[in-house]
Amino acid sequence: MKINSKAVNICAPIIVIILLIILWQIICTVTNISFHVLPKPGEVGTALVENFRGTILLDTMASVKVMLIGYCIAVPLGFVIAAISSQFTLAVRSIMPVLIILMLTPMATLVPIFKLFWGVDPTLKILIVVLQCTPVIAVNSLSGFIYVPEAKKELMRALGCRKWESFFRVTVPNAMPQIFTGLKLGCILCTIAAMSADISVGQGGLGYRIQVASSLSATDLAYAAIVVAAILGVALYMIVSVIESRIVTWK
Amino acid sequence: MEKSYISIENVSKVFQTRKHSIAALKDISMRFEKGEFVSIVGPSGCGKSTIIRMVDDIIKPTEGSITVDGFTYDNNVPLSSEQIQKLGFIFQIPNLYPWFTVKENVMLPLKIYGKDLKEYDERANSLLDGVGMLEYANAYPAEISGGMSQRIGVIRGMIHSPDILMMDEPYGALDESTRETLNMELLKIWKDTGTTIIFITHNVEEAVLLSERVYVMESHPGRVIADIKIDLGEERTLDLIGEERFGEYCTEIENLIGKIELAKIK
Amino acid sequence: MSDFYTLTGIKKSFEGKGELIHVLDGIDLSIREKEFVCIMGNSGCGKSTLIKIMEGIIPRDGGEIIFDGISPGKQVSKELQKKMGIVFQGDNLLEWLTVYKNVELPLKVFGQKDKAENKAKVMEALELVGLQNYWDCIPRELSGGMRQRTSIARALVSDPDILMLDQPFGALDAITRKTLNQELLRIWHTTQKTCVMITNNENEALYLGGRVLVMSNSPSRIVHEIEVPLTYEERVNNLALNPIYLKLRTELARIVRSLDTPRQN
Amino acid sequence: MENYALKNKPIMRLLSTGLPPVVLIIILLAVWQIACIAGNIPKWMLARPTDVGVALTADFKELLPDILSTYINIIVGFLLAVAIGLVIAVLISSFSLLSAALTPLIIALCCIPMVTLVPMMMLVLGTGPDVKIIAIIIQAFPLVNLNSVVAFINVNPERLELMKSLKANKVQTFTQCIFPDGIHGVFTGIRLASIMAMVTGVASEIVGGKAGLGSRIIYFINFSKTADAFSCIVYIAVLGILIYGIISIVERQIKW
Repeated sequence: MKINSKAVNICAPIIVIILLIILWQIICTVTNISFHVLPKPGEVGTALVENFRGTILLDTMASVKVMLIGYCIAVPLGFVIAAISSQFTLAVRSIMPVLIILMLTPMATLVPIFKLFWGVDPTLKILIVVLQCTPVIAVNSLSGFIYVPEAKKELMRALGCRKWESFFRVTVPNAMPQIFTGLKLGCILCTIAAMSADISVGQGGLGYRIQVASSLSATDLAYAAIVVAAILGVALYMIVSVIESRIVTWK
Repeated sequence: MEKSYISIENVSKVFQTRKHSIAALKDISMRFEKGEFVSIVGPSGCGKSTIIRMVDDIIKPTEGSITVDGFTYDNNVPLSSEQIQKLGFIFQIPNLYPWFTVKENVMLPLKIYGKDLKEYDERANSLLDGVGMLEYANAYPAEISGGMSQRIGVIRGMIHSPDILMMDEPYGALDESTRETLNMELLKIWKDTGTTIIFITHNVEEAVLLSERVYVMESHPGRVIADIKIDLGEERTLDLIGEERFGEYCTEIENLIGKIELAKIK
Repeated sequence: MSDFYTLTGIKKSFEGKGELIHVLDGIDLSIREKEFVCIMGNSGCGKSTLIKIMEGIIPRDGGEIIFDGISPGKQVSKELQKKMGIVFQGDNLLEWLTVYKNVELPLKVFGQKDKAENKAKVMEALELVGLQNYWDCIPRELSGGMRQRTSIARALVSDPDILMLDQPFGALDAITRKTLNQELLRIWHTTQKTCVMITNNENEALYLGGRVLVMSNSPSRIVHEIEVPLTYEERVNNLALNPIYLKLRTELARIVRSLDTPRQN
Repeated sequence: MENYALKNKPIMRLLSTGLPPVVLIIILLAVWQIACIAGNIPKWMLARPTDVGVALTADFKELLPDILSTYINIIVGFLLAVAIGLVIAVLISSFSLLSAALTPLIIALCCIPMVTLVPMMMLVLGTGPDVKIIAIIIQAFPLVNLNSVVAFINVNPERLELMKSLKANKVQTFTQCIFPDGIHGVFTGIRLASIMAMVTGVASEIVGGKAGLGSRIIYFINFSKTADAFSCIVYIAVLGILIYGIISIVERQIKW
């Protein structure tokens, strides 16, 4: 008989997570791997609870600040770049490849160089996040703006619509699914960029905490920070997906 | 009375959706003799496409039974490959696979049935030539027009020379002149091969022109409301359209389908 | 009655693979006010191009348009576009807008801000096509017939002087098509708008049209014209048995078939 | 207005697509050069394009082992990610229970920054290249998987119905209909995975690796050889263009 699919969709993943934790527990106990290499889930749990008030909360706040500010700059910036360049065919043909190259170049490589320029400064992390997310959002939005069905362009021409009005009435809504692909990718890259910037630049943040904890072989604290970083990444992705399901209702 | 070649006995079908269940077909009984050309006509949503999908064993009925050439379909007994190859299905949208050439599309059923393709190569070429499509054998579906892909869809349905040909509004999307040429081609194929043809269409004129018998159906829920014998003689040609009796059959069927008020359109 | 809309010597050619393809080669036609004219022709004869030129969607290479006494420049001007209601080949609705917002679109684009007035106009147009209680559905939730009726409502909302339809029912099944034909005739009869419709279906052209023009294959011109002297009452009740209609239909079928064989389709 | 004579000669077409981006890049480099000279920014702080050009040719030999190590690690990691992503996608799209259980986890997996795990993995696996490869695989395979599953599930219903009417078995249906129909969705996934592979690969090198261009950048910066550091970034960007370019070329071979 067909299990009610709603229930299956919720508890199946939970069951799998529980199985993974049990597996993790079994590996640790069976191979009695040393604490410094792979702590038991229980130990990570306790480390998370103990240190939550103190270090982990502070680092989380620092990382969240960097991620959100960086992301909230990258989204409009990417959108505007795509919007302006979509109006001129020459601009599209020249800017798109450059954006793709920027998208493919990991911005973490610039961290050591910028450190020379600015010294060790937290705003550097925000710059890295912006540089990593903007190209992805711009590329996806632009490819959404370029492809507008011919019939819809004709509709706007038939109504004698001005360029920018038809851009906002037809081109943007039509490109919404593509824009959200860029936004979801952006938030994945945002987490990665923020964490690697933390590790290279230091000055607080979850990435930095992981680096320090692992060098002091306080691996339970390090894993606790990793779990929080993972939750941050997933949370940001979920928020963007929920917003998408609200806006893109017609697909 | 002796069972006919294909018989559908008091079949009903209820589609379950999350919110509610739709009674698509209610107590349908139909029979088709061997080598007969029968059309099924009715408004969209009367379940005619569901019926031929049941004969082709794609959809299972909720109640009632379907017997084809003496074999009654049974939910847990899969059809033997010999029975499967008796059935040929032709879709409204030709849906040729763009990743195969025209000829590969035509040979697809043989590949699925595990036949030796070389054996049928000659037959494929002669069928393609029959409709003037041999020169397009190695072309890709993207390069041919709507009318041409419809012809390929028909040939694909009959490449394994099935005994029964089920056609779901094959020429619905074509303009008048192409549809008429393809109708004549279909009649020629039907005469040469003697296959049993079940022809679904919206177009009353097309049904009257082509078939020996017309089942008329109504929607909400799908029910058979008439089984009309069309005797306009063996030779069916396009100039039949102007004739008096042809017009009468069309009006009779159109009135049967009835004045559909505005709110009821699907 | 004065000629309301006249085209003289309309020419149009497109760039094919490296050379120019002439599609329209001097189209002349004139439409009187409140008249329903159907234009027929084989696929590829340029009838869609012609109506897109009349709608001001694509520029014409040569020839003159005189619309209600004014002759627009190369590009049909914005004021004239306000006077035209256009129904496209596909229903061409904006999937993300509700039926109400789709129908309201022309009013918004023409800058009519007054909410209450817009609401009245939109609901009136929706009542005309019988979709008043579907106003908050989105196109995905509607059937093909209902979507096309929404686009007819959208064309009527700005109370245009002329209605232009480019094979509006081409993609619909025969029975929905017949019903929408009946409805379009009723709307034309009640609103007395001038209508120009492109179609490839002979029955539809004779059922709706006061005059049926037939275009030759490209480079095309208007080669035949059939007057359809049937009143609204005659058209509405069982036209299929009307002798004039049957005679005209066989004649129109003969004309369309007599056009030299079109490209292999 | 594009004049059509230009369009259909192949060299002209290549020029008309290749030229604009190259011109833009040259302009950007010129602006960068002038800004450095005008603002007389010291060489160690921000290298000038000309110095980077010199550095590119000068230490190519010296950097070769690092270039090879980064290129091989990222390419191997990327290819494995594509393979794993595809295999799991095939499994998921044929068993709906598996999809309900694994898909949410895979979505979560692709949001987790693998770069944070690099220090941990190094404790276990040492500082060899396999840490980077594993990080790339875990970060990149979900994107291939998710896009492929979406493509396989949303197969064109009419084409699927043809397979049903021919009573094709699961394998035939997949090879003849589902996979070819979803191939473009798979390539979208592969393109996105290449971005993740590049970002994660280089980030792991910077965060902890010993060999590879990422760590060489830090080495050069410590000796304030900024020009050489930039040359490493150029080599990394070239790898990105290579992978992305090859994917697009392969996808263009698909006729449908």
